[in-house]
Amino acid sequence: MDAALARDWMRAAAEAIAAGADGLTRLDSAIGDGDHGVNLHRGFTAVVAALEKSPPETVSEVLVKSGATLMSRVGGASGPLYGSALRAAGKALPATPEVQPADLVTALRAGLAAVRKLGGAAAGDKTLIDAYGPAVDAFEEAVAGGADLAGAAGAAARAAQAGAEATVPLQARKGRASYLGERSIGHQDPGAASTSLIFGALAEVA
Amino acid sequence: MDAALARDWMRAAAEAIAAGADGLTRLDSAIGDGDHGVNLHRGFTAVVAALEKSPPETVSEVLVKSGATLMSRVGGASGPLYGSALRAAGKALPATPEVQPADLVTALRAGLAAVRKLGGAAAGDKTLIDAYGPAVDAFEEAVAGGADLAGAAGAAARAAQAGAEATVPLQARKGRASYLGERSIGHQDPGAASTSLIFGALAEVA
Amino acid sequence: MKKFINDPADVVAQSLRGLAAAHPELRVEVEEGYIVRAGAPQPGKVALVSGGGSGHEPLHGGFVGPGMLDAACPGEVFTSPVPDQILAATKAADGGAGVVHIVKNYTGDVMNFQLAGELAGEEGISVETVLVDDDVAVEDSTWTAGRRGTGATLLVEKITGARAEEGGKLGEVAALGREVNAASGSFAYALTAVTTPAAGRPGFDLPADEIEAGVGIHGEPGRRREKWRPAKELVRSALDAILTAKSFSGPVIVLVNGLGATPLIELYLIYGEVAAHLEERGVTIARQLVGNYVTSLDMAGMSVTLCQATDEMIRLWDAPVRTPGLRWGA
Amino acid sequence: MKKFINDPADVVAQSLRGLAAAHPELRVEVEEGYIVRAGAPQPGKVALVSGGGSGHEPLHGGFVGPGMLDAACPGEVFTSPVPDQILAATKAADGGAGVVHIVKNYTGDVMNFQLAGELAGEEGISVETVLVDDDVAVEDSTWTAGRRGTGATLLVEKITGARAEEGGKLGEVAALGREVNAASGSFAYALTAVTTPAAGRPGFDLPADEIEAGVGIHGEPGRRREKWRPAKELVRSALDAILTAKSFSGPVIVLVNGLGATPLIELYLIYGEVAAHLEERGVTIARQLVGNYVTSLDMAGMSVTLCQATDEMIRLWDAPVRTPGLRWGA
Ligand SMILES: Nc1ncnc2c1ncn2[C@@H]1O[C@H](COP(=O)(O)OP(=O)(O)O)[C@@H](O)[C@H]1O
Ligand SMILES: Nc1ncnc2c1ncn2[C@@H]1O[C@H](COP(=O)(O)OP(=O)(O)O)[C@@H](O)[C@H]1O
Ligand SMILES: [Mg+2]
Ligand SMILES: [Mg+2]
Ligand SMILES: [Mg+2]
Ligand SMILES: [Mg+2]
Repeated sequence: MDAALARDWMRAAAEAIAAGADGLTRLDSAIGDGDHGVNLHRGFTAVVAALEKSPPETVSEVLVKSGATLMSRVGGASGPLYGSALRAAGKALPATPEVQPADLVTALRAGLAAVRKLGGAAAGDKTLIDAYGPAVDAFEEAVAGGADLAGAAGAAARAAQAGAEATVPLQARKGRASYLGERSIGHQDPGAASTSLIFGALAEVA
Repeated sequence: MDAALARDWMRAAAEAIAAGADGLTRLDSAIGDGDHGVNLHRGFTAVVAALEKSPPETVSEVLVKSGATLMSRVGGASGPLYGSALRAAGKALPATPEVQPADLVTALRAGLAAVRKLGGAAAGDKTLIDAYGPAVDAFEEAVAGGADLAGAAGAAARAAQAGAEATVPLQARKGRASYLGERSIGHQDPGAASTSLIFGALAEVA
Repeated sequence: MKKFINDPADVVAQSLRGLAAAHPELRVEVEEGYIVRAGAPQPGKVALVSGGGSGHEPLHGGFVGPGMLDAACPGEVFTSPVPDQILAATKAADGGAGVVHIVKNYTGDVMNFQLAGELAGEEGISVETVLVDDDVAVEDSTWTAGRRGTGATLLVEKITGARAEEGGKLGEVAALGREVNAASGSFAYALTAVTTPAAGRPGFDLPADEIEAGVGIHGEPGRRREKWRPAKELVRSALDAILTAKSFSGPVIVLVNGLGATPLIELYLIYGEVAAHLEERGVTIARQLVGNYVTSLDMAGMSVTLCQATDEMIRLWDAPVRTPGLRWGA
Repeated sequence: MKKFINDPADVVAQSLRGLAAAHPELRVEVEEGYIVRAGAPQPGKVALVSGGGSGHEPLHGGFVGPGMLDAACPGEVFTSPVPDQILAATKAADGGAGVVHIVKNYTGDVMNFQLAGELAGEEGISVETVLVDDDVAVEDSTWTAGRRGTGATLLVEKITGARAEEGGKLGEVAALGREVNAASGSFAYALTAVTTPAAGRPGFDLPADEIEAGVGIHGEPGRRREKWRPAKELVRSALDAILTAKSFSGPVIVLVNGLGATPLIELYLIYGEVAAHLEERGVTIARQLVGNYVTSLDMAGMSVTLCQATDEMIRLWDAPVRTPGLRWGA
């Protein structure tokens, strides 16, 4: 992956979020406060603008800048979480123009660790971690099995989507949905759904 | 008419208002503030209670007490109007145990004059006057033609109802409905409708 | 109908009991139906008494206190109070210097206050009446009931209240009230109909993209139904209506008033538009107030009131007031 | 969706412009996203900064002023503010004696304030955080996000604001805030769902005879759906929940709070029921406040908050406060 591809990823993610914003908001209305789609749409629109204004030259910088932009523009729970995920991922990458799939494994893991640390959620709490975690596992496994970026990204995207769908029967223990107690059961977690969109965007451009 | 019959009239009016309260409120919701049925129901319930507590011995006293009770309990536009109508009617009667149809003509006219004076409305303004006025005219004409109380009351009731129905195409110039301007056209005036109920009650007991 | 009530027939009395418990600085006579300052009457002070149907809170009961009303008499929901309770409030407030009745121009209010005023006169109390009729949505005509009293009621009560507090005489306080009313104009929009506890269903049906223009504060429909438009345009139309009906040149007091269910975030947005439009038109704003003050139960809607204010009115507007609904400087 | 707005995406900024125009005693930085007292910072005074999503007005921006907050940072509707704006507000408010962040316990608020606090620390500003989590509808557990912050936020802001105003030191003000929070419990009911400008449709559907019990202030559904019941019974259930979750013996401060679209006539009726039930249970009321203070846009609903108050808390509650949303003694 080079910086141009990383920028394409962010642009594709922005497009997927824009197209899916209403759906995300609907999911968030059911068990949250109905702003997740709008939040991420605002954030990724700003990410695309920031990357276009002065395009970074390394993948690392693309991700750090994207994370910082999300952090400054989204707010809510998802802003700091996605913001620190991308920032941590970018910081874990070498400052070279190009990075290898194995570097991305390390980066994605660093991003996941940042989300865990900031939000304190674990797998099964019905959060974006339930899509992010399986996606990173699948990406790593594919890379270990010799897959190229496209192959690994595809595997990650499928795992993220499956993970998001698997949040439906869970009872939320973190985030706003936890206030609903048992009533959170039966609905997909909006953050897991948006994570699936972001990995889907990676598979699309890779 | 004697005092017992006058009390029966008020009781029958109270029943008719109770039964028609929802309908009156619906009419008042369309072109007013939706309280006419509740207002008169509260008032006539109090009238019946007051008349039962210490039953007056003359028709005059029955009407004066009923008017005073409406005045103290109804509020809104209809309270003072019906209150002063009944009070003025009662005061215009001789203090005899029994009164004649001709006395009632005078009394009803005095009531109408009181309404006109207090409210400043004229025929055609889409108010209770548009039922009350024709009712008194019909009562007077019937009495002049030799009718007994039952006959005159029947004629008055029919005229009141026709008058109430004739308010539908009018544009209100007085009361709350006047704020709607042209939008008041096409709805029956609630006060005219309640006046029709009250004359109907007289016809029923006479 | 879902409301926080127990019995539709007993809402006003039960709410008054809560008001009494919450505000020991007021004396609330639930049975007689009035609210008066705890220390009333104040000998030698002109007393201000207002009232009207309930459902407009904080108007009027929430405006009883130093610097504003001496007493208020709430009727049933949207129903003018009866003469007896107005008389009782008038007697409780009268300190011997006369009483000003502040009456919103509705047939019921006018008649009930008139009857109460006559009764008070028979008991030797001098009563002056100030009629409030600021709603420019309704044409002013001697052939009809005339204009309604809405937002300007707050301005009349605040400004005359301050003048009475500092010793204004009966005729003077009443004249000032009439002056404030004459200098004021209001216009309102509603986004939803309102459900009274007694009726139990909304007064009218309003499609999802339509609004009522020129509404009053009793849940009645407005002068006309319109398509929803952005706040900027509604504000422009409301100000057009007011500035056409009444001429304004000098500094104004502005009230952006919510009808009950419109949140502050929208009311402030509206005030921003009002301020911008008035600046465009060269009308300076001397004072402003934004909030839910003259309401129509839980109607989603707003009214804009402008009052062309003299220096004296502004001075009295700024004077201390200490009531449950309006408080500053004290 | 009908609201008095121009563009759903620009509601907060446009409303802030109106707030700025209406309240010259505040400095409103629309672009940077914060509201601060005009004269800030006050050298030597501990500064109080709060914030959260917009849509809860007057909380928090309407509580900026002498005796309460020094600054507030409003996020988008129901969306926590971002670290940048919290940092900017913190720097604008800091008078060198440290800053207390008053944070309602929502994942987003907690994280954004935490990040801002770290940034402020790096710039040499001492920050203490008071977390408000008074909503007893949510079980208190370390396995979950814990209880939400709702009505008690007002009490924390008022009481710590008074203490900071009279010279309280950073640690002491923060400790007092935590004490007020620990002494408080709240419970809310909603009669209607709420429509955010961005979503454009209600968050959930609620049949005509059903209500949501244990709701928060972000339009989310509550812990459970119930049949409508008379106010008396709802109040009893709410007080049961609070008095079970927290033990109260001494005098309490009571807040009966409207969620936005519940009229005062109902809120006072509710307060009457609260006062009656507390008397039955032998809990004395030291102070009370009734009105729309911690709202959820135009949700029809109400919350009851009890705070077991020390003499010191009551003294500070009574201290002067001068803000757009809460004002007395000044
Ligand atoms: N503690 C947490 N750890 C991980 N993810 C979380 C946590 N809390 C919330 N989330 C995620 O954030 C999503 C909600 O984001 P968003 O709606 O933008 O913020 P908010 O809840 O503040 O309105 C949830 O669907 C969930 O996936
Ligand atoms: N000036 C008036 N003269 C005669 N009748 C009037 C006048 N104003 C109103 N009314 C009558 O009063 C009725 C409304 O009564 P009600 O609903 O009880 O009072 P309010 O209008 O105060 O709510 C109207 O339908 C009309 O018939
Ligand atoms: Mg959300
Ligand atoms: Mg009516
Ligand atoms: Mg009425
Ligand atoms: Mg949110």
